[in-house]
Amino acid sequence: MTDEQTTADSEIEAAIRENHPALITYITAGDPSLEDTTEYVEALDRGGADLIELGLPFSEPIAEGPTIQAAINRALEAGTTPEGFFELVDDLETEAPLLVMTYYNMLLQYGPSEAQRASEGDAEKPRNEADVRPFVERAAEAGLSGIIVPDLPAEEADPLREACDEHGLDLVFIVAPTTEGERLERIMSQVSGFAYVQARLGTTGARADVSNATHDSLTRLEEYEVPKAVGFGVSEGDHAAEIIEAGADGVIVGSALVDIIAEHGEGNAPAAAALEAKAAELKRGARRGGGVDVPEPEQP
Amino acid sequence: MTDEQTTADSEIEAAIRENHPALITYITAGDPSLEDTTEYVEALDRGGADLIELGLPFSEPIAEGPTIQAAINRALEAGTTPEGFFELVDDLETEAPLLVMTYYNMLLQYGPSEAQRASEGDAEKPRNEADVRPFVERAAEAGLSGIIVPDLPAEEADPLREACDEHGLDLVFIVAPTTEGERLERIMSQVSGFAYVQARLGTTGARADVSNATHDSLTRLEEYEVPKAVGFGVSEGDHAAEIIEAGADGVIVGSALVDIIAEHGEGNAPAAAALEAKAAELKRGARRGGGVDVPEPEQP
Amino acid sequence: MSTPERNRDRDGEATFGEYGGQYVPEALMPALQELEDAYERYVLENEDGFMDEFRERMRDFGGRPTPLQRADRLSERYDREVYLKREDLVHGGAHKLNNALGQVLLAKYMGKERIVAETGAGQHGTATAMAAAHLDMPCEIYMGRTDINRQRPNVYRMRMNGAAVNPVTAGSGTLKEAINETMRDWATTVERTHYVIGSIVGPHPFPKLVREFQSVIGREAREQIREKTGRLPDSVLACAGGGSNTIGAFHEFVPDEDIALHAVEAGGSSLEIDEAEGVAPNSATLSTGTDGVLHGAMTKLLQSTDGQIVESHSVSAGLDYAGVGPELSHLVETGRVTPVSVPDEAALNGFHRLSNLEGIIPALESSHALGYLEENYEDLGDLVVVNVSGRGDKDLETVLEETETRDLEAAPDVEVFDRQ
Amino acid sequence: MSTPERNRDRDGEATFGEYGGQYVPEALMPALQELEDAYERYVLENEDGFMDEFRERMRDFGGRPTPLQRADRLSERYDREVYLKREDLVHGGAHKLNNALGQVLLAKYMGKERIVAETGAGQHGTATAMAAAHLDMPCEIYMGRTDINRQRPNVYRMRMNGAAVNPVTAGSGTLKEAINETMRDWATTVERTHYVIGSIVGPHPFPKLVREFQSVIGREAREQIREKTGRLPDSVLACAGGGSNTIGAFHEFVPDEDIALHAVEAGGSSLEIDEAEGVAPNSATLSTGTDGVLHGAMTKLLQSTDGQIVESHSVSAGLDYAGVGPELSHLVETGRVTPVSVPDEAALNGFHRLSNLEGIIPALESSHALGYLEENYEDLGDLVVVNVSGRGDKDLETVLEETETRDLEAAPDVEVFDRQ
Ligand SMILES: Cc1ncc(COP(=O)(O)O)c(C=O)c1O
Ligand SMILES: Cc1ncc(COP(=O)(O)O)c(C=O)c1O
Repeated sequence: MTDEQTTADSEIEAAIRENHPALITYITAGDPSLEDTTEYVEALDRGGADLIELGLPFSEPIAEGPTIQAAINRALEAGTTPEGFFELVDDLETEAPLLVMTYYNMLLQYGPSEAQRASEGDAEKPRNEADVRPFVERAAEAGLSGIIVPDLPAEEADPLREACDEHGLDLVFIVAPTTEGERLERIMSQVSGFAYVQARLGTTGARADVSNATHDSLTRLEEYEVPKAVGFGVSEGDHAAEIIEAGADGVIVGSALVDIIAEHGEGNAPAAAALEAKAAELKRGARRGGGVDVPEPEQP
Repeated sequence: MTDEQTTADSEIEAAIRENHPALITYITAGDPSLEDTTEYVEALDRGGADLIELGLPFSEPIAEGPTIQAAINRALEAGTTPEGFFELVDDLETEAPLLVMTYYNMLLQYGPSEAQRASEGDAEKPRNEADVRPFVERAAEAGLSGIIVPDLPAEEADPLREACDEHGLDLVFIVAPTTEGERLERIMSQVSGFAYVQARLGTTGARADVSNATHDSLTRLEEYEVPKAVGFGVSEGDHAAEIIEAGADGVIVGSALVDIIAEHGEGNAPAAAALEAKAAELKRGARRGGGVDVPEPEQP
Repeated sequence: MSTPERNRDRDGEATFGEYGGQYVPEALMPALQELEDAYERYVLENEDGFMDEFRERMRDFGGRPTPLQRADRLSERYDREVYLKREDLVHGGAHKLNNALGQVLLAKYMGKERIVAETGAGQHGTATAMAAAHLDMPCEIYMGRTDINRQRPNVYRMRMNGAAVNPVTAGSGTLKEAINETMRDWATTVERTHYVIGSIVGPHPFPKLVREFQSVIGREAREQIREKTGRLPDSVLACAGGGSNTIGAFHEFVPDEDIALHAVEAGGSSLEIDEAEGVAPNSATLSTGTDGVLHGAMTKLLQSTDGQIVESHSVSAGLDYAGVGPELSHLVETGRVTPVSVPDEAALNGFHRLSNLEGIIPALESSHALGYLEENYEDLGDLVVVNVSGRGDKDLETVLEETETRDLEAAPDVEVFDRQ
Repeated sequence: MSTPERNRDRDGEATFGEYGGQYVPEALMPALQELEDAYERYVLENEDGFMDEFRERMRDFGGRPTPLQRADRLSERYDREVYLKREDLVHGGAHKLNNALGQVLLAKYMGKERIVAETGAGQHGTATAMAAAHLDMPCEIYMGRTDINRQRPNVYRMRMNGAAVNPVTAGSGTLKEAINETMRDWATTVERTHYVIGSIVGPHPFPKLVREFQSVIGREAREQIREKTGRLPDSVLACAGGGSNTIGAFHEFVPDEDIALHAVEAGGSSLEIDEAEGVAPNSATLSTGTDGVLHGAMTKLLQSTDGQIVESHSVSAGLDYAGVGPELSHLVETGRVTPVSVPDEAALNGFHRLSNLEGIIPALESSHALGYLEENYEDLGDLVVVNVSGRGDKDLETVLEETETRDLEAAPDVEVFDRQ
């Protein structure tokens, strides 16, 4: 499969290219409840998000900063399960394609339990190779377009890559500031949808500036066709502008949105409005950076 | 010096023989004050004590039980010093001869301080040989008749033995239930005044019975001329009787008297009366044991 | 290289059968490759005399070799020969220093400028702080706020050794959160920082690296038991939390198929998981866990059917972990290691029994192995080696509290515990 | 006999020059003679293989030999070679076990049925309780009520090892009273009981007996320093309370007249005695004491001019004693050992410095030697051996409290001591 082919097949890639420069947003499903998530996703969709990542909460989110970790804890306390998550997605109707972002163990455990498999005479199959299929299948069925697994480096990704290919889902990989040389090539040969460019070392979390690492990473990635979106620490329209200016095809914003949800607490229409406004601000920033001039919205 | 000679020279031995069976009493000087001690000694003298041991308090009385240890602490808290002790003795006029009972360090430290000796060009002299002399000299001057040092076994007693001989003081040794054979002979060859027969293993303290060890010890000592007095745990007239019956020449009573002092607290005429009565009871007991019949006193 | 057995470790594989691997954020992958490279050069090839220096420092600073002691009264009690491997005598009071010193030294050889580590009860944290002080390496320890409050003496020890102790307030403020937080620090500072992981867990090459530093336990024990009895043991017992003392004790005996290797886990108060509460009242991962990925490796886990990691529980803080080393999972899966467990009570009795009969106060972790011995000695053959992984001074308060509320047959009189 | 140097101990004398002797109640004299006999037969002549068994148990149970470690950062700091003798690694955490195990084993050989011992801070008590448990000997420890309340963890350790802890309520309820009480027990039960005295103090033959068990420290150190440096040290430093670790470290070096031996005492807050209060704000007996008799021996003492023993004071409980071993008094009197002292503050700084620079938390007792090193290293020659007599885990609370109220240059940031 060539880069071109991947590109052609990908709903996600298409969404980025069509809405260039693209805004990709993240929130945690189930924070503070699945009902609220539906509202929030729709608000982001209205606000201008071109792709929406939904976090499926996992109890040990080692790649997240404190903001998203807290969101995950709220979602887990609210009783969010993978099945609840998929049912949420089943019912969502957004313009923006949806991706699921979760940790590898959640993929592995989804599907028939060990006990069930045993009763079906299936227990012999090694879980780590076989067991991501039920998750991917269900994700495809729910209408998700892609998967991001922050604790799954390319070296361990073969089983998931295969399952995703089988079901036509994109598998997005993260390119870190430390990713270079052979490893970079390997990742870029596996990635589909877009390359998630990690703006700086560390974890997710809103920050006040754009790091140098971002510029370096984008330079290293220049030669690759796949779209590049930059995340980790993007929180304002101005960051978005700067990042797009530096050559990215999209910006990814998570913690800044989760902060809004956290501030508003449970079941809150104002939160949806704020999310929509924030998405709009970020989208405007991205466009500004991409040279597409957009007027400021009227003050309310 | 033969046994006979020792016997002939000893005021203490004479007191025991003349008042046979003898009562020997112990109290701690300075408990609760030196003034009280004067009164108490006189009371014991009146009550029938034939010899009076006065404890010069030392901070680490390893041979004493809790009763006498507490008396020593009271005496030290009251500020009792060796010089105060000797001044007390200077002024005492009792029929019964007096002995001082104290620990070896008190003898060693008495007299000119190291600094004083240094200024007198005397500091070179090893203290452990030389320094008991000032104490013995002062004891003799105060009119004491003998010395008992419970932490000085015969093996270490040469310097003190010499000083006592020089000043005509008796040096009383303790014979323990564990003292046998060669060691017993050695002690008996050094003892003067009387042999202090330790009634049982352990420390001083009033007890409710007379131990078998007492009988065994008296049997072992039969062949020696010097008078034997039994102490450690004697508290009642009946004990005294039993001990004398077993062959002792005297009984030594301490803790039972110290208990009386402790019960009465500070500066108390009733304490003196009680001590006198107790001494009388014990003396009667001793006499009864010795076959000398004594009528009970009238009830008050 | 001086020890040819070590060739078994040079398979270049990131996995042990289906377990292990490298499930970490992309940003850490280059650091793992760098570490793998360092592991091969310095540890396996003894480049620049690394292993010589490690062994020398473990001798002079760490107090190795530790004795293998015949337990006279246990031998009598069980009517067979019982020997204790005395890791409680290692500097710091547990086998933890074997690993901590090895890794800090390796970080030095790698040119790293800074050490981070997680700690739960504080044992690994204190060992790392000691090693870092000894080797003059700046050191930060992440520790849950709850654990900090429960384990003040260990916090003081770390601070006295010059380490910073960073409180982790997320979640329940215990080991899991501390690991997560340390990973985050590492992900941020990976270029100049080495993460000294505390057991044979985590992504490749950590499990092999830590095994390499800990397997001195079994290497010594093997030589010592031969010298003392002229033969090899019938069985070896070690407690298993993450499993570093376990693999440490077992590794040299793995090829001897007729030596039984028992990994004794914390049975806690029950072996069942409460799915609704997300709580396992035990830490018996090898005995009851299912396969999954945690903290960088595929291994056996205590998890809900959904894949959420549950909260483990044990009277012994050092065993209280929902994962386990991937190599142990593999050795259990292949039948080479037998996973067993004893409940809290048996461990507490084991603690009291060794204290009382042998004059050795064992760590509550190690007490699990002793509890298992009491209940199963008849099946362990004529010659048993028990790894006493650490000393129990750190556990006195816990044992007092737990003893007060139970009727423990091996505990001394209750008045012991008059704590006015 | 295997070690010919030991002939120096066979002089049959009960004294060291004018010090020593047997100033005890008559009832104990036969027991001392019995002990002297046992000392000569079992210890000096190795009858029935006593010393072989002792050495084997000290190896397997006690963890001997302890390392002699080069202190890299202290060596750099002082620009000379500094080596640490690591008695902190002995089972129980201090050199105390060398003596306790030796005496309990000897009691067994003597057919005694019961052990008593005094303890102050609890170090000797815990060592004795461990040894007694190990050798299956009933054991009672006398401990002042005040000390019991101050040192709960050590009380628990003793109880867990199966020893009875008898509270002594007399006087101030500290070490002196506990010794007196133990002597009383012994005087009562002497026929079946052995009194395991806790330092090189007491009547003959205790000082020689304890020396024999402790001198392994210097014997090992001598061999180790030769092996590591090819030469003998210029000076040896050890703290001195009763002086057992001191004599232990010095004994093998006494014949080498050009090796300086420094006994570092607790200078407390001042070297003056307050006669009126009967209090010495220090425990610097060798440096400031005068000759007298205490606890069975002629030695140097802290006493009033009247001869009353005064209360000593030190931040370190294990040095807080008004007497000192008679052999040390003799070695000081003859000029072979130099008595020195450092105040509490220097010891606290020494504690922090070693913890921080070397990753070893020393006992506060041992910290006195380290405090002296800091202040006087220039006079100690090119090669210095410091005896680290024990570990400092037991001292954490004290150090925290004492550090809070002082401005100690070697202490870590004050926030360390945030003890919410
Ligand atoms: C003494 C002791 N033993 C065992 C363990 C468990 O760790 P592991 O299973 O890695 O040996 C710990 C952990 O803190 C410990 O302190
Ligand atoms: C660690 C340590 N060092 C030194 C001492 C002082 O005793 P000694 O002077 O007999 O060695 C003690 C006493 O408890 C101690 O625990």
